[in-house]
Amino acid sequence: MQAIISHYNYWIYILLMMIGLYAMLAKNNLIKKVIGMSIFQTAIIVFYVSISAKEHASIPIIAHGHGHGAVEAAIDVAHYANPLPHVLMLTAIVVSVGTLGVALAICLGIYRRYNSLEEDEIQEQLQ
Amino acid sequence: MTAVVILLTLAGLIFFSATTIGILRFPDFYSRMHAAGKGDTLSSLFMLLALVLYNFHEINLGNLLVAMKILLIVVFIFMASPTATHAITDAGYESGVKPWTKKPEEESP
Amino acid sequence: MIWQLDLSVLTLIVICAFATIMVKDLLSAAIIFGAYSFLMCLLWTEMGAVDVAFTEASVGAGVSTVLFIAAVYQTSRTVKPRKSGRGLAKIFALLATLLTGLVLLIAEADFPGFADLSSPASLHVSPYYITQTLHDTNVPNMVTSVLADYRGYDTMLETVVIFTAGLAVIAILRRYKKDQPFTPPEPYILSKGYPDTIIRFVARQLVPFIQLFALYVVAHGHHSPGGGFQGGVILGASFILLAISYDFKTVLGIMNEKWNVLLGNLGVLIYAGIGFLCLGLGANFLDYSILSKVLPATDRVMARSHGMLGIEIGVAIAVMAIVISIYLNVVSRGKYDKGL
Amino acid sequence: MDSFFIGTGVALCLLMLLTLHRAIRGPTAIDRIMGLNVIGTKTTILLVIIGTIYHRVDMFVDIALAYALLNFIVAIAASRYFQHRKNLNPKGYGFRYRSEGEK
Repeated sequence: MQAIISHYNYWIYILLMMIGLYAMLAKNNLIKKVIGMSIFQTAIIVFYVSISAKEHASIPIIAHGHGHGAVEAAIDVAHYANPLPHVLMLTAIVVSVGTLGVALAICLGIYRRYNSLEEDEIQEQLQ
Repeated sequence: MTAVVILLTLAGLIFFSATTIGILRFPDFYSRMHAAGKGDTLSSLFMLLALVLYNFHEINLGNLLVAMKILLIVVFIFMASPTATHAITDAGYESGVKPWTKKPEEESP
Repeated sequence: MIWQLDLSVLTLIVICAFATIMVKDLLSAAIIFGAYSFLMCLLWTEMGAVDVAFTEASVGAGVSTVLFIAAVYQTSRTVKPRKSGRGLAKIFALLATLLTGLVLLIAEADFPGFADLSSPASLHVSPYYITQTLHDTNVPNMVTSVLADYRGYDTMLETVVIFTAGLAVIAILRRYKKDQPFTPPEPYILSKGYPDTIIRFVARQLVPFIQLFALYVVAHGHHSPGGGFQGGVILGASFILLAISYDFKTVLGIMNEKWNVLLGNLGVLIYAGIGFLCLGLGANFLDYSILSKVLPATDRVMARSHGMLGIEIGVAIAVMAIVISIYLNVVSRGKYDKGL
Repeated sequence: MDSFFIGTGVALCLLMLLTLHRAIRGPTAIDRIMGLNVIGTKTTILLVIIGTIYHRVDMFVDIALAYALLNFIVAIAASRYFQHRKNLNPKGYGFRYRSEGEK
């Protein structure tokens, strides 16, 4: 029981990942596939960010750290969330905008050539 | 002070509930839009005022800055939300959504 | 983390994800995906990842949903059902998804619990970042200091990735016509088809505030959430707002294609140039503490802080140019004639 | 006072769920845009509330400000879409495929 309660965030991330994967595999429309890819990306980001969370921890910005020669008081590690996954995921989100742009550009190129976004119609025209 | 904060928050929640009921229950697009546009703006004003009062423990520069920023949020919501409402309603009108009447059968296109 | 809010937001997120996949109208799917992005931002704020939430806020509200709407505008909005005889593919996809989920579910039992203080991820390198960032760099926001200083190589190559994505969009979509005389915009004449004075007026009032706020976000990223990526995306979103509410040509008059690519280059070059400046002064690549030799009245600690500000400015310029370039290409299908 | 704000946040999430019903099921696409707009306003307020619960509201208020500034871009973009392509399809097709004869 304890295992279930303390792991619910992983369950949600697996669920989101399954939704995204199903959309990428089964959907016929290419833009739907792109949306599935975005959901897959956010599932991975949920996983990383939930790893970085700590019980009763604050945000990873040092309080009263303003100004030069700031307080050199001892900083409790348990007081601040883990900043490293935040950094990795922050850049991942901005890169996801880049990949979204490229994916949509490929969709528009396909539409210009085959006049359709449906997977099976494109395959019929290819044969 | 605490009582004022709680009162303002509850007022905001009540107006938000009214907005939600309006969005769910009104019969056509225009009346739903009216509920969303008006109730949302007013209740966000109440909620943000309550948060300004709660965060203003003592007068110093940091608290003043935070209060200024929250009031700026109010200003921008008051500018942006009616514009969005106008744009959406205009889109509905342009694409020919008909207003709801009591006898929908009498309408002919 | 606040577990009450956590549970409610997670429920909403799963509902939104299901609806996005199931809805048959592409424009509606894009809009529900916008709501999904709002809820994601809430989730990350509530888990304490403010910088991630800020990035998601600027990206989700300003750029990605608009990109989806632009793509739907340029293609078709309807989804056709799969031809008969292909139901097997659906069953296969469902099986593969369930299998993957099962494998992940089995592996998940070995993971540390949610918000566990002694999870392995927060034991090895992150305590150094948390305790030493003020001492080393005088920057209270650890995310900024890790992003721009401790892991500077990583961020530089991420910027290069974004720049490459912008170039790829141009390479895939752009179509040049031979005789395309560029007419400069006349912003105060209401052109046909855009009769909406109210939206123009409000956009004209709000765009300077948005850009000023973006500059504040870039400059104040050391002390509060924000930084180059977020500020760049917000700057790009302000130009997108201008392109939507005014004319496509207005934005082209301010930022044409040549300027976009040049600014994208310039941002990456600022980043790498600061690195090479450090190298030339006799330290390692991107070791900003050596910059105290050239910057007046700074010691080695403050030099690292100033070096971070320099590269944040480079990142912001590159991201802004690339976001504008991607939007302009997608919304006009590479022809640069008229937009949304 | 913290628990009061947590309660307020959960209540706002509940209202958001009801609004999400309109945003997901809503008969036409513009109903969905309206739902999105309302959800955006609630998100702005919830961000400030979460900051208050963390007692670090000066760090969270910037994100809410970004939402207040950028929230209406999507609505304007969608309204532009409908000015160019007037196929609103008032009957609406939410979770089923459009049949052949239907406009």
